[in-house]
Parts: sequence; structure tokens; C-alpha cells
Amino acid sequence: NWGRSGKLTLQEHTRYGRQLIMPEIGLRGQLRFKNAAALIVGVGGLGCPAATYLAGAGVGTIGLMDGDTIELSNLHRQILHTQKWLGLSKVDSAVEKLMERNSENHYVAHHCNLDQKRAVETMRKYDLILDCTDRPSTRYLVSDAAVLAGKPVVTASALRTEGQLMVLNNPPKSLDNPGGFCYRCVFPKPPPAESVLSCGEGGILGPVVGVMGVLMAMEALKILSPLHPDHGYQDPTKASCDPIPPSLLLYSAYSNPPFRSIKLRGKRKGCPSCSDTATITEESLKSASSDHAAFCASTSP
Amino acid sequence: NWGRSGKLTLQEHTRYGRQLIMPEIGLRGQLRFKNAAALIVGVGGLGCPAATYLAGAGVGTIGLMDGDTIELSNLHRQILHTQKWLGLSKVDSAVEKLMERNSENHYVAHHCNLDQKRAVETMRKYDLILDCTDRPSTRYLVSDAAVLAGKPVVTASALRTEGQLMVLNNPPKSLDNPGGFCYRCVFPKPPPAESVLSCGEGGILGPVVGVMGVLMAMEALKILSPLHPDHGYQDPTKASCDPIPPSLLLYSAYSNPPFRSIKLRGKRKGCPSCSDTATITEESLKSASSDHAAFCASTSP
Amino acid sequence: MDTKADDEGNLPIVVEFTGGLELLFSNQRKHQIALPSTDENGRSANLAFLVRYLCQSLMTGRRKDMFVTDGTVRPGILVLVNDADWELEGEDQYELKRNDNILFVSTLHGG
Amino acid sequence: MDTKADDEGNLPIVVEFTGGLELLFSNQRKHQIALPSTDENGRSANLAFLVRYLCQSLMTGRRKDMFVTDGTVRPGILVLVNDADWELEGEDQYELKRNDNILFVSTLHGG
Ligand SMILES: [Zn+2]
Ligand SMILES: [Zn+2]
Repeated sequence: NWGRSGKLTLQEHTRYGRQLIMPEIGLRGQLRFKNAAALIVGVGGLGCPAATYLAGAGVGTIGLMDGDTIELSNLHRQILHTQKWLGLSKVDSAVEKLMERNSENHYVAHHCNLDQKRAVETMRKYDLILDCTDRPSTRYLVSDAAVLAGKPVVTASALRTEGQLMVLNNPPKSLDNPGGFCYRCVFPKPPPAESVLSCGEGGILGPVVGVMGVLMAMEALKILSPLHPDHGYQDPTKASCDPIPPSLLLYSAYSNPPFRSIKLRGKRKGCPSCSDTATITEESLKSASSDHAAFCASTSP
Repeated sequence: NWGRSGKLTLQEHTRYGRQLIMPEIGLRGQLRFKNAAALIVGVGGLGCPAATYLAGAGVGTIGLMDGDTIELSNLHRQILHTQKWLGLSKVDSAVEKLMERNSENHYVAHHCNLDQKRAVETMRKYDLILDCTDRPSTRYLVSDAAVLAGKPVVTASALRTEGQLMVLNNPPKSLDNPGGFCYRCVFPKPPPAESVLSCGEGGILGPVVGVMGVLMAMEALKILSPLHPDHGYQDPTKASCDPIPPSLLLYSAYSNPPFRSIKLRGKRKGCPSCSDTATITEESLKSASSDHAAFCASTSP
Repeated sequence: MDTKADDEGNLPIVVEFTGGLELLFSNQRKHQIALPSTDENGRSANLAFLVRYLCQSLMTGRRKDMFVTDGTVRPGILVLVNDADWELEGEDQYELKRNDNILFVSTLHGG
Repeated sequence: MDTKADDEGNLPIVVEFTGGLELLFSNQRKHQIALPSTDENGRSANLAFLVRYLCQSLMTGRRKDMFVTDGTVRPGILVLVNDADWELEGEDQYELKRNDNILFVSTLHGG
């Protein structure tokens, strides 16, 4: 969508040299990054570090979507934003900082929150969605729209001392492929509104959400440049390279061990979003019909 | 050493609001951060994210030590450095960026690499050392000097798709306390030089070293503001709050599960650095006598 | 481990709460408990019984509705049996075994 | 799991390499192997024997010195038995059991 390139400049060879020499990436992987477009929904505590490392790696097109402005209480964890940008747009702040770091990439500013009317259409222009939002309604909307647009999603969240990360719709659902599980497969019903704490209410430690954001960037890079033995690269995890089981990564900063990988059930039969009997369509999403409306009606922060 | 403060300004209350409301931090923890001094040795792929999140959290004094200048191949992972700073000092670049983000903290520039003649003396001014260096000789020097200065160390490293993290000398060795294990307890003999790959040779993915750097910041915050049930805070991990066993955290970006916590033996009897029969002294470190010289002689990058 | 409880026919298990659920249980993440090995009707203790038992005997918070609604764990909570989704293990009919680790994870939404 | 090997009295174990050591072993991190249950002298297979066996039967790289020096794993490599340092388990005298997981970690130095 955004133009393709078949080679790297000398500058790029130098800049990405430390990745280029790795068998996991190589020239093939770097070109995939260069020609890839990732949409970061939410430029806060997760989106800032995720965008920083995707931009560093040379992901050629990075969309940044957020309707918020920067507050002083954001700065401890939203690492692209600085004091002189207080009160101004998070997206504009992020684009400026990312340009300073890597002007080789294109940055696309979306000065809004994810809107159910335009979500699918917007996602179609990207290869991958990073869900860096901060409310349950938007998480269902990101997942539903990404399934309809046929894009994988890296989703994470954090509160207080804990974080969670999943990869959804990977591979994406298509005519040939039933696709990976979606957010609704894991959480078919939304939590009662009164059980949901925001970062403002529960608090959040900067490095906790930071770790999750950087891990999102890593998962995104793995999806954008998957390991392919048939591309002349021998998979280092060959012995365990059966399809990765559906899993949820938990981080708990004060627990020992701090990380835990949880085995999920995966795709849910009759899932209204991703099954072959799905009831959520691009039309129903736009018109906010059915029970979907209950969680997606409010997508403003 | 750097001045102490017993309260927060209104600005600080707002800025750190999301941490202040957490029982793990609270006003007590925030004041500890404000009055703490952390030394970051190496302002590269680990030091940049570690410094970013420590500055965000309000660690009042942050020392930054590095003798290097910025190269284009650093930018994909060294997130404080930008294009216009190419060829200039990493420490100066970092101080400018951290000031933009949080001018409440003091930043102390050390335009040099860690020197065995001044290491102990320098570390005495700080409460905590973050070992963000990139060569074995310096890792032994950081650990040896920190044991002598009586400071805990958060040490991490990364190469290609993997990272490792440990907390050393925690609690610090003192007259009253034998202290935690040190780097030499885990690796009594240095690896043969030809077995050591640098990031330049082996390659490194940005988010891999980034995750390790952010995790270092988290461990640093835990050390600077430990959980204390007797300070009116009930430890959420009470049931498992026996002293945390000596451990090494492994991250492997392409493995499943990606994180593994390894149980280490801990303190080694007769360790030349941290045991009661230690042979490494401030004097021997300065004069580079004994076998120590072999790994610490070269501390320039 | 409570060996006395074992003699009485109780099951020693570990129950963990994360994602804020620990606030309902003495603000403590990890609990070693001795679960009666049979439920109110003399059947082997299963996860449904464990959830009832936790509400009656371990919960200290008042907001029971943050943990259960309509007789089972509320939407937005994952139940893991030895680190696997309980839906892989028979959901609330799963019969508990000695030393099982049961983890309740409330999904987080911050970012 | 190789059940045939079991019948022959071999021990099925998992051996993993990280930190660059995988480059010496077909660039593969995780290996399911069937280790002869006794060593050259008829004694139960221990870690010292495993290290010799790996050098002879599994290593594909030429730089044996990157893995062993002076008859044992080189300095800078941690050996973990079921995720615990082998020094907690008797070092190279530890006798292997079925389904043990042995992890060789080469320390990293980049940053
Ligand atoms: Zn689904
Ligand atoms: Zn020691």
C-alpha cells in the first residue's frame, strides 16, 4: 500500500548492521521490515516503547493512533513524550521523536481514537496491529476489526505491577485458513464495568508497562519476518517448532519467577468474531448492532 | 551524598501520581527514589532504556558513565540517541534526552569507561550500580568494585535473540552481613577470550536488549524501595516472601516459553571477591595485581 | 505443606491470584490451602467446589461480585490448572489432585 | 519420546543449548536424545558422561573448545539440571534420570 522496495541503501546497511548479520533477520528480514506497515493503536505506556523499537528496527511504515494529549502524569511511563509537549497531541509528539531517531521510516498520524466505523478500513492498509489501548471496549473492537481486516494483532495490557501479552488472529483468518484465536475466544464475555480498573485508579509502574511494550515490539518483528527454513535459514528452534500453542504471557514484577507462560484453549467453536459461524461483520461493526455495541459504543478514552 | 529531601512538590505529586497510589511504592517509596542515586555503567542498548525508566520513576540522582561516541549502527537499540548526535558523546546525548523528559532529577555525567583505579571511589557515591556494559572484563570489575564499595548491582547482558539478568551483592556485603552472591560466585573463571562474541560480531535485536534494560530498571526500583511490611504495607507476595533464591533470568525471544528463571548456587565458599577470605581489595584492584589483571586490564571498549 | 490436613483427608493445593484478585484475598498472591477432599454432597472436590470454598473460607474482601457472578467465576477471569486454561481440563468439573496449582488471572486493561 | 530407545535401556532426556552454544549443535536449541544409561565403564550415566557423549555424538561444529576445556565444560557455561545449577546437584557426578532437562547456558556479554 505504501510502496515497496527491493533493496537497502548503504546508510541502511550500516544502521541495521547488527540485525542484518543475524540469521533470524538477514537481508530478507530487513527488507520485510522496510516494506511492512504496523499500526500502533494507543500511544501511551505500551505504544511508546513499542513504537520506539519498531522504528529502530526499520519497520518502514508505522501508523500511530491516539486522540489524547499529554499530561504530566503520563511522563513516568510514556517514554516518547517530554515536558515541552505537555498539553499537545500524543501522536504529534511521537512522530517528532521517532523522526529524530529514524527518519528512514514513514510515520502516519491518526489523530483519533479507534472508531468502529472506520476501524476495518484503516486496518486494511496495515500488515499488523498493535493493541496498546487501555480499556476493555477498545480491546474487543481492535480484535473484531482485525479479524475482519485479516491482520494479526499483538495485544498487551498492564496495571500496577503486572502485565499480560497475547498474539491474536495469527495466522489471520482468511478463505484458506481458519486463523488463530481472537480476543473473544479467550474472553467471550466482557468483564462487568465495575470490575475494570484503569491505570489512573489502580496505578502503574513505568518499567512494568515498558517491559510489555518492548515485548510487543519483539512479537511484532517475529510476525513481520517469520523464520522460514526454506529461505536458507535453519530454524534454531527446529526441535520445538510445531505451531506455537495458544498462550498468554504473564509478568508480575514482584513475583518469583516474574514471568509465566499460560497455555490457552485457543479458538472457540462458535466464536462470534473468528469462527466459521461468526456473526460480527464489517456492517454490524459499523452499525454497532447486536451485543457488540455494549462494549464498543464507548471508544473514546 | 547528593542532598536529601523529605517531601514532594505538588508537581511531583502529579507527575508520579500513578506510582504514588500503589501500595508497593506510596509516598515512602517515592521519597526513597527521590533521595537515591543510581550509577548506570554503559549508556548503550541496556543503559538507554534502564536510564529512561529510572528517570521517569523519579530516581533523584542518575549517574551515566560511558566513554563512547554514537554510531549509526547504535541507533536501532540505543533509544536515547538520535541522528543529530552521531559522532558525539553518548553520555551528553543521554543527559539531554533525560532532562527533556524529567528535569526534576540530577544527572551526573561520567565521560569515561569504568576505570579500576577509580571504580570503588566512584561507586561509593551511589546507592546502586547498573551494569550495562558489554564485555566480560568490565563485568568482573563492576562486581568486584561494587562488593568493595558495598553496593548492590543489577547486571544484564544480551546477544542476538537472548538476554540474561542477575542481581548481585544484594544485600551488600558489610560488617554485619555476609551479603549476596557476586559475579565471581557464578562465573569463577572468565571465559576464554575467543569464546566471547560482541554485539558487533554476533548481532543483536533491539527489543531483546531493550527488554533486558527495562527489566534492569524494574529490579533497580525494587532494590531502591524494598517492600517492608512494617512500614504499613502488607506485602502482596507474603506467602512466598522468604528471601528470593539466587537466580538468573533468561530471555530467549524465539523460544517458547520465552522466559526461564534458573536457580543458582549463590555464594561460593572462598570467593576471591565476596567471601570472608576474599583476596580482592581496593588496593589490589587499583594496582591490578593477581589474576584479576587478566580480565580487568582492558576496560576500554 | 500441612501434613496434618493430609491425615484428615484434605488436599494440599496452591491457589494464586493475580491481576488485582489478590486484593480480595488478604492482598496475598499465593495461598497454600488444605481443601476438603469431598464437597458438600460427598463428591470428589472439583473446581466448582473450590470456588465456593474460596468465597466462604478465604475471601476477606467484601466485593464477592469481583470474583463470582451467577455461581461461577466472573467474565474476565481466566482459571488455570497447572498453568493451562481450565477449559482444557473440564472447566469447573475438573477434580483437584494433591499439589495442584490453581491460578486465577483477572484480565488487565491498562496501557 | 523414543520408546524403542527405552527398551534398549537408554535414557530419554532433553538437552538444550543457549547463548550461542546451539551453533555447535546443528544450530538447534532443543534436542530430545536417548542417552546410553551406562557409561564406558558400565557405571550409571552421569553429567560428565553426557558431556563426553554430546561431544562425540551430537556436536556438529568444529570448535569443541567452545564447549569443553580440560575435560569439562569451559568457564562461562552454566549447566542446569531441571532449571537448577548443577553445583546444587553434585556437578558432573549427577546421575541422569529419565526425562531430565539439561540446559547449557553460555554467558552473554553484549549490552
Ligand atoms: Zn474468536
Ligand atoms: Zn562472590
